[in-house]
Amino acid sequence: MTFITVLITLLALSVVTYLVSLINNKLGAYFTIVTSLVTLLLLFLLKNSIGQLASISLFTFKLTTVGWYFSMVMVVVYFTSAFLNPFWMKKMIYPAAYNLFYLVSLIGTIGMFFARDFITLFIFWETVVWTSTFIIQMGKSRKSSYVYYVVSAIGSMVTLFAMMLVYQVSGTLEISVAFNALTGQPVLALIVFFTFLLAGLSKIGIFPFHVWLPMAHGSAPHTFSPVLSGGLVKMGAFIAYISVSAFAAYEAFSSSFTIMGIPAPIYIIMVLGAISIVVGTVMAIRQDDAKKLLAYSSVANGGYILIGILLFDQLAFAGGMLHLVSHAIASATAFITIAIVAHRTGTTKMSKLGGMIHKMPITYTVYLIAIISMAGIPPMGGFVSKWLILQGLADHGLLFIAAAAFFGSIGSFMYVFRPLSAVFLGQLAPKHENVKEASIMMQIPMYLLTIATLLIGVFPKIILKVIAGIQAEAGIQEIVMVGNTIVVANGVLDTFRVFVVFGYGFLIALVIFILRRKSRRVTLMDTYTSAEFVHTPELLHYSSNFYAPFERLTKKPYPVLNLYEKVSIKIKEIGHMAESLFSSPKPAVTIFWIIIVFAIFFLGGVL
Amino acid sequence: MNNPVLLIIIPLLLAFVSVIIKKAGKWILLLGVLINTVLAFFITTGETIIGGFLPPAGINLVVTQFTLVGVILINSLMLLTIIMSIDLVGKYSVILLTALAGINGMLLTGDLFNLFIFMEITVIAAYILSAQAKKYHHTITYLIIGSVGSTFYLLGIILLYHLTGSLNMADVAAKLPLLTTKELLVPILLIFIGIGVEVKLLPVSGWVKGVYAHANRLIAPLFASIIAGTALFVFGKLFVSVLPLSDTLTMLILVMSVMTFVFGEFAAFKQKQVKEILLFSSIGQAGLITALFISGLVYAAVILIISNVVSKLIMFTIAGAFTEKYQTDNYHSLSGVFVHNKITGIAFTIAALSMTGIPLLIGFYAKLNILIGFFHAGNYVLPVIVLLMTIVEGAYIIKLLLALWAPGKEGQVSLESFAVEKKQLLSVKNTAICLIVALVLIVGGTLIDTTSKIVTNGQPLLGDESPYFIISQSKGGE
Amino acid sequence: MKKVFIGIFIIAFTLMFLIAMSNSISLFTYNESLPETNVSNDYIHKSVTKDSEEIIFNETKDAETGSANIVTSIVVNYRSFDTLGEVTVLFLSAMGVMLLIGSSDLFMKRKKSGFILRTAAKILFPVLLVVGTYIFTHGHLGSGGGFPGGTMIASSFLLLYLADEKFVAKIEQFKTLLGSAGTLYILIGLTGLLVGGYFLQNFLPTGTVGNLLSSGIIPVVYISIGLKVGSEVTLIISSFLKEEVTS
Amino acid sequence: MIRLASLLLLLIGLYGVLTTKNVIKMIISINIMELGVNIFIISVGFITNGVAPNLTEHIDSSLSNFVDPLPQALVLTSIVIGLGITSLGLAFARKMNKKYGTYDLTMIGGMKDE
Amino acid sequence: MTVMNFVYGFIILLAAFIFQTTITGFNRKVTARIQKRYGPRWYQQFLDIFKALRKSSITHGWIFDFGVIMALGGIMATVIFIPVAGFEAFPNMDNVYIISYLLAIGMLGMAMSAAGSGNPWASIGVSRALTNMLAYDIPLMIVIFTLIFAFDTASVSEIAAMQQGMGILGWNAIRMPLGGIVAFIALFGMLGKKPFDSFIAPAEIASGPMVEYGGKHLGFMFILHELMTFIEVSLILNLFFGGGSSILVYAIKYAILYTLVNIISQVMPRYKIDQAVKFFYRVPLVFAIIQGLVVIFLGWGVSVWF
Repeated sequence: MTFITVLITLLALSVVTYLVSLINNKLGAYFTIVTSLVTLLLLFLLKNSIGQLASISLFTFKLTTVGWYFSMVMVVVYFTSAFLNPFWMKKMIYPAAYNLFYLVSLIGTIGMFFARDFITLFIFWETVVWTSTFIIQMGKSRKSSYVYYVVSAIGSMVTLFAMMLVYQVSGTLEISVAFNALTGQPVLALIVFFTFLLAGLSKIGIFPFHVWLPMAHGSAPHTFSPVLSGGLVKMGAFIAYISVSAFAAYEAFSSSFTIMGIPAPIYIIMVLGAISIVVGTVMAIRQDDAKKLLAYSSVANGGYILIGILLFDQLAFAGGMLHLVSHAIASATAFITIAIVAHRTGTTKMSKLGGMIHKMPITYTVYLIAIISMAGIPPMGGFVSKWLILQGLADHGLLFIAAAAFFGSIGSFMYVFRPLSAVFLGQLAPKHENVKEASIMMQIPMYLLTIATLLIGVFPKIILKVIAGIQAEAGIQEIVMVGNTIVVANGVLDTFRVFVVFGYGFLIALVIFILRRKSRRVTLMDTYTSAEFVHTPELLHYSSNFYAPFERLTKKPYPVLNLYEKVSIKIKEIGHMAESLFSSPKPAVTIFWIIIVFAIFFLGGVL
Repeated sequence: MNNPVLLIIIPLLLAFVSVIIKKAGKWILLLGVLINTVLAFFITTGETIIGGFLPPAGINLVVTQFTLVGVILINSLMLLTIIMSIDLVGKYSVILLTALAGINGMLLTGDLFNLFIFMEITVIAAYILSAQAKKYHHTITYLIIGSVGSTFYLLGIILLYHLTGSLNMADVAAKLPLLTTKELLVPILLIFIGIGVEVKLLPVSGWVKGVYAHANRLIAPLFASIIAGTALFVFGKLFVSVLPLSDTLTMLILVMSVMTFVFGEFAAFKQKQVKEILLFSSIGQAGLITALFISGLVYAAVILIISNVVSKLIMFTIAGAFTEKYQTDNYHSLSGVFVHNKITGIAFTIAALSMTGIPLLIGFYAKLNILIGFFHAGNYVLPVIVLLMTIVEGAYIIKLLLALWAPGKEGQVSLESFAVEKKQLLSVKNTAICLIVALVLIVGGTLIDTTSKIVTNGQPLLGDESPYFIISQSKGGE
Repeated sequence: MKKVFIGIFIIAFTLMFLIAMSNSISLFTYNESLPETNVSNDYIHKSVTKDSEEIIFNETKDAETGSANIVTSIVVNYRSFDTLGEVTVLFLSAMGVMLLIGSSDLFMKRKKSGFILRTAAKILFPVLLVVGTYIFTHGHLGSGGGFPGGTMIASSFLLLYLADEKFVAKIEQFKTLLGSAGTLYILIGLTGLLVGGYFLQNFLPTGTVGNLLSSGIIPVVYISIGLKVGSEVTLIISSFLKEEVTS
Repeated sequence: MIRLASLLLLLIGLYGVLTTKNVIKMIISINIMELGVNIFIISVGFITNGVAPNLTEHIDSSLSNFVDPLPQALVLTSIVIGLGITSLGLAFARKMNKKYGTYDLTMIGGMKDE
Repeated sequence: MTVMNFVYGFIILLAAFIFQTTITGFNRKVTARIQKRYGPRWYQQFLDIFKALRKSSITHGWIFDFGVIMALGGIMATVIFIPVAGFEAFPNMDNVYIISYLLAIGMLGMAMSAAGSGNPWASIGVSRALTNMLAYDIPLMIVIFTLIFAFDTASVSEIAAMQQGMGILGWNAIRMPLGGIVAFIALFGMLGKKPFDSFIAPAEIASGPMVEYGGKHLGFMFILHELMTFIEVSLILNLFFGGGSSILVYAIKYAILYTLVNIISQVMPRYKIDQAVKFFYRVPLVFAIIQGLVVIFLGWGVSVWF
């Protein structure tokens, strides 16, 4: 079962899906679910053929554990959010094209993770970029997919420059070999490091390049947002992994001066990651649209992943990789649940929603578990990875980055709780009276993802074993697992025991609660309002500008977006100047320029 | 009977004959274009003498691999353009036939003065064709700039004749290195300005906006892909194999072409009309191609010309159809036009994406070669500019595509009802041709080895030794 | 003020232009004899293919071109491809002009011309015709040839237009003449290709330099060019006189 | 000396194109330029006390000091091209005048591309 | 993970509850004394709790109950993990981050049930509580981070053990004075004592999240409050004030620390929530960072005495 057959089958299935969805959209959408399931199984079977080389016409591939790990995460996210496709077929202008692009971008990601040479990596990367650009445009705003394309284009073009520079210096395009040629020149290594990493940073949504993330995730079609923030953000992490493992950044910059023990260039990128955590958290707390809020949380978590991977040691690297999985699953679940709410009520604006728990209890519990993991609270997966990252940072003594990490994790309590209380809890508006629970088809992905979060949370051994494999492959010290406890330099974590003790505590509380007298059921409107009789549920529901005091504190920070707009206006001015200078209806202007050119050349030639 | 002279003579003969017969001009034109394309595939590299007199005295037609690619490309594109807009030809069949003869003459001739005459034929045909848009003041501007340019070019050739004593390109190329750069400065400069007009380099491309912006579905692709392509091939032939450039001159010309490239792209970024975006982007691309020729990367330049010329053909035909059917090509008022004619949309999108260099399209292969070529030549500044401009180009192309594909205001999910009212953009035949040509872009981009084999079949183009991207070379240790 | 600025600008440019030109050519001195490397030596001695040092008027038989006027030998024989291109240029501009303003078939009203012009035109018209035909038939002997001859014919028709306000040249016939002359020229070239292996090859015997039927295809070609140029220029003139069609 | 004069003619033509707004004047100055270039071409082939390149009874041998014939052939072509361009230019000018009622290019510039 | 661990856990739970409730009882008398009155009996706190548990109460839906149970469950789990003077129910499970993040489960449960009650006062209270947490937690976490870096271990009992032996000089609060100050101030924030208790302000937002609670829900809240106080005070005690060598010493230090905090908080006004955030992000944050840099770069305070 070589990797090429997997790619070919996926390609064939996606074409079949396109043809089917031309005939009947809904059936085509179901085909996307089937195809992603088939890919998941095929990829899983590839587990034991790691290290196999494969090549077809222009592309060469190499099956690595890290590639397998990333693509498994990606396919899981694609598979689970495919379940929503059938319900959005009517809402899109080009449903058939949507199904095709959905699967082609999946092929793009998988191909990219297993790429062996730069050209394959770049080609699959660009396929993902332009397919997702055309998907995002089917959502609410064209501007966001335009900004998305421009920022990714900046990233990928700069990376192409780095790739070609390395190809010129080393003579070979193979990723693992090409970077060794840089050991000689430190200056060249510096240029290549920053330029190569740029595409990754723009895709994860690190500070200066995070501009597109809230716009694109916020306004993409609801069924593609989980893929965007759960899956596609991870492609950037892969580039960060390459820059640390294949590029061997630590050896290349061992000579340059170090800050707190980390070589300067890597430290700069980590500071960028820290800033994006802070910016992501602050902006997430302010948002009123649930999807934009979750998008900003992806910016913040992207920062965690980047810091984890860049530290490239036993602890933080494992934390980063684990956070990658737990964030992918948690944010995919969160987006799916918000999509279901949007499907039922038509809006994701928190100020317009409320009391969904009464109508959609299952969706509520799934969302609760997802945000527990996203905020990094113990029994769920998010905690384990944050714990590892924080321990890693403590090992290295990186104070400022740790401060940003703490701000991120505490801040995440705030912004994850906001949708919980504004959308699900509180008063149910009369207009949402006839909202029904999510249909069976929608509940399947929710259950799968919740079980996955719980599993990672309580038994992280499954994932950490694979991460240990990756660490061995990358040549760094592996994470040590004794039974179910993670043994680390300054501490030990046995997640199963934490879960059991929490269960024990919960049991005691439950026993006390049941022993006491039953309490009388009262409607939500019957609350203590200190003699102010309010009869309209909307007024009694506190959901708009939830963190008003905090928002007053953080007046709008300098929005980076209009930095991009300033640049584009500047380009337009130059363009206008060029057009008015040279192409005017009077020929005299052109003749004038001919004389000027003649003069310049003559003076240039003579001197 | 694969004598290249026939490529020039047959259209000319048909032109004269069609004046006599006076009716069914369209079919004679189609016949001429068909014969030419078939013939183009049969000619082989080599030299044919006209009138039996050896080159320095007589005129000869030189067919190198570089010219062969040019001839095949331009003739087949002419065939496509004519087939696609056969209904608009009307009275212009004679002019088009003569223009075809002029274009083939420009590509094939090995004599400087002969090149001047064939350039005149093509340019005059272009003046007449550009008059069909009834914007006579633009045509007059074009005529005046064109004639000033050709006068300068003529002066340049005569100076070369005075210095070297012969008009044949190979002969002149042999004698020029013996002369001092001071003597050579003025003739090369004059020739550069003369050719620059046709190649649309910035200071002398004042006429382009007026002429291209109002051309219809037949004339626009004719100008943008066929005449532009020929001018670029001629520029390449002249400045790579004939005129020796001193380094200060190379630097000056390089600065000018990069300036054209940058200003062209920026101006395209600003435009609102589809055709104006495309024409400024073609000015920009012309700047880049001249920069490639000047720095000796002929293979990369040829691939870029092919990718540019083919995608411009499709895009200008469809842009022409916009004005034809919707009377405007401002892409804001055309929002969602592709909702109704999807296949045309797909062809337009493939061509547009090939221009921005999305992988698996020939545009990407061209960009790859440009980067490898510049790095090999040790020039690290130009690739940076090329990549930045690709971003700008990608920006305005995507903005254009999004406006055309997804109707509806910001913040609204785009629905079919927001799109502009339903009209059939191109006839079924034209849509099919557009799609097939677009597929050529894809095939050209994926099967890279076959493309490079077809374009070079072994010999380096015009002696350009710099490496170009072949899959086998990049495979690394298997 | 603008005029002054442009004036200074142009003067400065002229000085610079002249200095630049003087680098590559000497503005004031001319060379005494043709430099050896120059290609024209072969034209003069007609020694491009056959090597002959000296051509004597009325004596050398079947030289390369056989035409006494060396410029004509260049125009029609050595570089006849240029002339073919040249003729197409004129053909193209004639077609263009006719397309643009010649499409309507009614003429602009012309005033009645003066008595002297009307009578003089009647006398001069045939004289011009005869001189024109003489010029383009004797192209290979004396100076002149297809182009000046053709324009002479056209000016004769112009004279008629000026003189007689009701005169209308037969446009259609001129067009057919135009087409057939052009086709004749190309057919000669093609026969040269079939017979001699090169396009526009001089396959007829060139005879002795100097007498009328001497230099192969040159007179034939020059006659066709003369007719072609004459008809083209006449058409251009007549289309200028045509009414404006507001299409 | 003739070369200097021809180049000056060229520059006068260039000045003409640069300053006029009227199209007819522009075409006339284009003609002056063409004239300048043609005279220059002839002057390139000039040989002091050379003879016209025409074998006649008096100058019967090809060894006599002929003037360079090639430029004269080129001038022939260049003059005809000049004719072609001028006739086309005038045709366009007439059409423009009929459509916009003026020969002044700048006036039309105002009505951008209606 | 034997049954004995669970039994020890239950014992700690019970001991913690009884010990802390008596301390609260005493402190209610101390507060009264400050306000020139005698104050209730020392076991008044027990009576209030058991009275509340006996009364019947209303419920606003299943999330209202589930939230309260989850809150108390989480807090009980955290208490089990707290090392008291070297005695731990579950050996080497007392990692600082586990404790601080398990605490968050309790907070989340309470917040969920408060928001579930549908009363706007509750939601405002929750939003203030979370903002308050953001305020006090960052400086505290930075100082704890410095401790972990200094002592190369994140387990609370080991840090407490390292401070033994030198008497008062061994305390971290003395070795890292700035860190000690920050921890002490953060304790006020954690406990929700006077200057930072805007999220349960009785007058402004009708005691915030607890507005809808009555009967056994109120009883749960009291137990929850007691246990959280125990966790927070013992955490700061272990980390900064040397933790007790024996249980008795631990109890005395604990009582003194808690009463000190209570006394100070009686005379404090109440910060608005954004003033609290501004307060914490000015002086305490700067102190924490200085302390961090000092420890990381200069290494003082780690082994300054021996």
